[in-house]
Amino acid sequence: MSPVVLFDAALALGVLGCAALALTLRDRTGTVAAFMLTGLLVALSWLRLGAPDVALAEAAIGAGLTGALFLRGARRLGPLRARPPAPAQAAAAALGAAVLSAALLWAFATAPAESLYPPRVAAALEDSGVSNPVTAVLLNFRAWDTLLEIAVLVVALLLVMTLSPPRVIPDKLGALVQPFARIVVPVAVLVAGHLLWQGAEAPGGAFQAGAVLAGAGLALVLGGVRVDRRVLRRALTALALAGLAVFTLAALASQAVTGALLGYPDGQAKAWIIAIEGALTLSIAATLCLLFTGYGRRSAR
Amino acid sequence: MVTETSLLVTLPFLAALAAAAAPRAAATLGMAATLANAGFAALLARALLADGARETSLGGWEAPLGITLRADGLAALMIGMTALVGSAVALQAMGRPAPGRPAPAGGFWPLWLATLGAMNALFLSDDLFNLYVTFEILGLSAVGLTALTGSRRALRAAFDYLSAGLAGSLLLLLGVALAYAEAGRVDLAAVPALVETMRGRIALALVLAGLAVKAALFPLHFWMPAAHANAAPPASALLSALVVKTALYVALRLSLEGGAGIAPARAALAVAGSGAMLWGAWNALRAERLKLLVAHSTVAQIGLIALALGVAGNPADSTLWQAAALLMLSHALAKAAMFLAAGRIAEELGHDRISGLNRTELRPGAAEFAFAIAAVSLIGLPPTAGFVGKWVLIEGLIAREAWIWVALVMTGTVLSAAYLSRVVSRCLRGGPHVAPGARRPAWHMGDVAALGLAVGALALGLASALPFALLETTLT
Amino acid sequence: MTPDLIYPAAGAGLIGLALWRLATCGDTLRRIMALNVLAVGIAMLMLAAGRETLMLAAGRETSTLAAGRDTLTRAAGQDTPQTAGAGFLQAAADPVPQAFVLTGIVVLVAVTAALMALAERLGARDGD
Amino acid sequence: MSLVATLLGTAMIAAGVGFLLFAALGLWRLPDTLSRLHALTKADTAGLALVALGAACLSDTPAALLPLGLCALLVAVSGATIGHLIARRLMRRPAA
Amino acid sequence: MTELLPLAILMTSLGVAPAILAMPDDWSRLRTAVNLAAAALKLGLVAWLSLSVAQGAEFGLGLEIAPGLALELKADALSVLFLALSSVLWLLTTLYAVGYLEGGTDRSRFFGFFSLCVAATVGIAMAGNLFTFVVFFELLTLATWPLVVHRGSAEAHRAGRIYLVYTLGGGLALTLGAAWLYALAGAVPFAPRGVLGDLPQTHPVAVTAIFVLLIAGVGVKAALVPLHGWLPVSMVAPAPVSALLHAVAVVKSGAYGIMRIVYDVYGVETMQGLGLAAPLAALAGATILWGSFRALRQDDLKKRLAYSTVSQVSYITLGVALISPLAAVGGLAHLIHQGIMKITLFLAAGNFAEGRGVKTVSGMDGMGRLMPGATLAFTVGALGMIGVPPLAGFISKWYLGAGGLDAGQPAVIALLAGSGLMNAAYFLPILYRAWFRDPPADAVPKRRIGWMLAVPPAVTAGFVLAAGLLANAPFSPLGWTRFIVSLEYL
Repeated sequence: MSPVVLFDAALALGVLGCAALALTLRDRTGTVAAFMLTGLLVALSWLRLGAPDVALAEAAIGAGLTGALFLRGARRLGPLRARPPAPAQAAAAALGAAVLSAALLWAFATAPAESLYPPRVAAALEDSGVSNPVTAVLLNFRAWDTLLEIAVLVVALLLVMTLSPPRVIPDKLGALVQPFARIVVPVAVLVAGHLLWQGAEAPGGAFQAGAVLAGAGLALVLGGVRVDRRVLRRALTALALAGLAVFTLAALASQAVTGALLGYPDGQAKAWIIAIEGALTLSIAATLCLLFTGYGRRSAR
Repeated sequence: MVTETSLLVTLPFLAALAAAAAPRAAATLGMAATLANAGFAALLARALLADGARETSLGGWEAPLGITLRADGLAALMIGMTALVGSAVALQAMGRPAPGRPAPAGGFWPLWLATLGAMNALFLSDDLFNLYVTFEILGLSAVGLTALTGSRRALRAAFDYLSAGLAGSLLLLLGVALAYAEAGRVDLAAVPALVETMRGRIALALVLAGLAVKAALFPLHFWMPAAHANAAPPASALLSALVVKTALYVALRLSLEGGAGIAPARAALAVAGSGAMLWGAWNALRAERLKLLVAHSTVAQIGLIALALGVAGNPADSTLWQAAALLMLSHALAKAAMFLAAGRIAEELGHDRISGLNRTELRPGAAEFAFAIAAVSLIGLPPTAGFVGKWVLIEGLIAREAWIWVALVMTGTVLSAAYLSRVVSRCLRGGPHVAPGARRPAWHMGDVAALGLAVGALALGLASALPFALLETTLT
Repeated sequence: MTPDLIYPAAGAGLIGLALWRLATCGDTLRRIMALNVLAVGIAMLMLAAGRETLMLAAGRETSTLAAGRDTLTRAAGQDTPQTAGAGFLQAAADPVPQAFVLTGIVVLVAVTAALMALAERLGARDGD
Repeated sequence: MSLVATLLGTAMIAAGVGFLLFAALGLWRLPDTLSRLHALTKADTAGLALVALGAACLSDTPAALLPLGLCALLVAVSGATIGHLIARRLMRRPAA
Repeated sequence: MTELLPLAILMTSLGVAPAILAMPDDWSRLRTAVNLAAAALKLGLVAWLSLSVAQGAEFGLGLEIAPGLALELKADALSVLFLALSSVLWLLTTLYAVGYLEGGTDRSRFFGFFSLCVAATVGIAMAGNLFTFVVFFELLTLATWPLVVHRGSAEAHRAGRIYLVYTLGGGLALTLGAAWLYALAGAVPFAPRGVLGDLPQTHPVAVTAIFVLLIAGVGVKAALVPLHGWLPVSMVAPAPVSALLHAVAVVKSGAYGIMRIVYDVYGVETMQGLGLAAPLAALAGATILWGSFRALRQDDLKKRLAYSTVSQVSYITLGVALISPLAAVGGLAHLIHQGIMKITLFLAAGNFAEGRGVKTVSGMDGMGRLMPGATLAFTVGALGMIGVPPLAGFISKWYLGAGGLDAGQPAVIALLAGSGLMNAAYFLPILYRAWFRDPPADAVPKRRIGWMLAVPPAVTAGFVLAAGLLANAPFSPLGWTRFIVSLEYL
């Protein structure tokens, strides 16, 4: 049993344990804390599975922002209101879930898993404009998936706008939060820029940079910056919508130039990708920030 | 040169963004984009009829690395259906003030255009993971449409709808993950390889289970009636007629790709379909509210289409699955007309209790007439397209001696006649105090949309040679 | 347990846990959390499958995943891809499932935000 | 890589891990929340800083110090702020 | 251009229907004008069509619906017979309906569905293949249902529900049978002497089962015994509806359907080969007797006429089922004769109800003196039904008898005699009460009968006389049926 296998086993057990905690604790904030911990441990396991880009995104979005959303929800939804299920139903559900996960484990463990993608990605990496294979897949080979994914973000924002849930106006958090924000925000902007730029060669990219910027935004909101001033909210909304607009127009422009939708003119692929990623970073940050702060007129604690 | 396929998938999203950015101009922008989309859909259909199906690989990367947009007969038919029903529903939405209070930037138009874009992308997609992402966009925007009215029941239904939709999508994603692990690729060309091994069949079963949740097929349909009944009329028309169809379309696409190997999944689909038909009819017979009845009739009709897909899905006998596709198209037109008409009736009467339909003096004649024609098409009586679809289906089934399924299709027809005549007979019943020459309420844009769709269902019955010709160009 | 069974087992376990919770509890926040755990479980299965392909590929013939892999293996102090468990930073796995999982995470946060907005509007109206 | 740097690095990482272990022990054994805050903020920050520095020494490129140092700084700042917030909340309303 | 004639005839009522439906109720003058113009135009077109068909011209046009499925309109001798009947009587009944419904509610809806129903009848008459026949057959159900429930009362809706159950059930059986036949035989056009080719030999059981399904489907509308329940019940409909639909359009399309199936789908040889003719004839005979028997005991005038229709329509089915040219002539002629006689009776009965509020047989005392015109028409119709020479009824019964002998079925003569007696038994008391009893003292006119209500029954009574006296003229119903049968049997 080499030490790394031990580490993997411990990490897996940690993930499962925290997830069980998150789903079974009766106290709301306890479940959210356990959920954030699960997210961090899962980010570590992504590293061990050789997916650093995903680890960054998981830590920033999966654990960070989703945790913040759950905290906001936990405060508003009040104590847990669910009668425990009948024992028979719980047992049946447990049995069913166990059988399904066992079948899944058998299927995934014995699957041959000869993916067709690595050789093709390696071959096409040269003229994809970037050397980080994940960014190449995300923004060149399967750019259509990414465009639709940004559309998902925009539609989620539209939905939240339509619902206009009560807005987050945090109560006075004391004197220390302002200086904290003053330190964290510039560093976050710096890190985000670095992540965006190095995304072409090494793990990083629009989503991770956007998530870090959104984190900075959240810090500002919690620091008491009033986002509800109409001008700032409209600007953020415009920024949030701009990302998808830029990407779609770039796609159509690329077809006008090269005849293939999302087919970047050869040689300029890197320039197009960086431009698109820049717009995406800002738009994702704005969208995630707005998704957290909500849109409604009535302010609620 | 920018082709129709790329405009079909990008224009709606751009229009949605514009509508969200400029709420006041949303209606005109939305209507213009919907009509433009209809024009492109027609262009695509004409191009397909002229020189057959075509596949455009995005970014120039060949499958399986890149994603290809497959524009063939079946996709063009579905896009045409979406454009047609969408334009009528958009017309209805233009006519009445935006449902619910005008949200700052949200509202009907951006959500509808996002739905339109997502559906076009879904119908053209040739990649399972891409389908997962388009289903997510569709789920979110459909939930937005459901929650537009902001009433307590609509919000509750919207939450259940979104959580069920997410669960369905995650099942789909699990299927994609297993398909990747098994066949090493995730585009539809992997399905023939998946069909051979046990693991591949589990993957496809997971994908179909996810689709069953999204199509509200019988055992997994609990979230749907409340969502469709409580949404605003244009929204419920879109949900029932179009959004629920996308999952059935993907199921048909999978069964065409899978060929004979996917027979057990098809049998399960047929059994679930017949269960849905009976369950939906049973609930529709007991429903008190008009919109709930129409929503339950959607469950039943989806059951019938699933049964048709299950029994007629294999690509060998082409007329059979084309009949199932025609049933989908005719159901879309008729159901949209019925929901719009039901919405108009509920608006005029102030309530939509079935028992009270005939008590008031002024009843929207045009809306009732549209409801009646839509009912005729749903039951499948001539001369509507529903009848042509059922006739070709029954003829094919009899040729294959599948007598149980013929009996089931017949019972479905009888049941739908039973619960729909509950409503139509009340529209004809004279109110106790209908003064002679009582002024009918004036015509409303909603009536025009409902009647247009209903007459469309009739006209489609006569002109169903066109859909069949279009379906011939499908790549199987 | 052989090294490449740990993460699939964890993923399957997460899925089982999430499905069990979804089946037995109706509370809105818990249902959303269970859906998130389910999504993480699926991502784990997919990435585990993605990593296996490269190990198999590496085992059979040296993979040519040029730049992206080299920077990472150099950072981990090894020069050629090792079998599982040797280097701490495992050589880069198949990039396509990574793109899928990344897209999945962003989609998940969007849907979760929407679900939370709906839940709060419902919760805010009256106790539910 | 010089022998000294390796020795120094491993020593620092060992010390850092020691601090982290003590912090975990403190979190487990200490009676009330306020005292647990000490374990969380002080011991964890110190432990992490040491591990970061050790890792910087072990890695062959000096440039690796910059990101690792930034991590240590950020953890220190956020640890302090959050410690303050939790304590402030506790002072206003005794342990809910 | 002339081959578009069938479509033109169809569109005169199909095209007009939506326009009338969309009209507000109080545009009655415009609506009446459009209605009558359409009816007159249709009459002219049908006359032109029958002239050219007499000279042997063939009309046909098709619309491809799906691979292997087409809507076909074809005008041959048999279709012209039914076309003539429905277009002539539609004109008269529209006139009558305009008068009858003066000041009623929902008149646009009524006349819209009225012309839709005639369009369906015309479509059935000119159907070129079994699929088109089924389409228009079902359309007829949908078009007539709102007319049956037109009054909107609870009783009308009960009748409507029963009507719907019977006719939709029949429609399903018909669709299933037709789809089965299409599955076996590919396309099923209507062609003289049948189209089944070797199917009866290769799939005898299936072909018989299909025959049962098809006859059950059309039998509902042809009011064959077990399936006739809807006819008396739907007498609650207004008089013009009962007159045109239950005396002419609906019931006759059922009989016409039987003719098409027997002559143009199965063909006479197959019917004899599979032994399907005898049971059909027996069923028709049973219906004749049962209808007359039930008519005896009905006090309500329209119910009595309804049961008389049930029995009279089965004369046509009997004529078709007896495989002999003479019987065929008798049956086909009776299609026309029964139509004009029964519509006279129904219109007269409508006048009694409207003029004097008399709805029952017992109330008919002294009607001869109160409403001489209507009663005279009623008498001519009644005598024709009984089969008194020289009226139309006698001729068709004569040919039926001769056909029965020719087909070696002497029982037919006994059947005809027996039903003739029963007809007399339920019509003569009415005539006796009308002419030889003096009216009740407090008889007070309920409403003045305008010319629109009085003229139509008189005209149709005239037709009954003419059809009897001028039977040998080439253009009389009898002459035309001889021409059809000559095509069918030679």
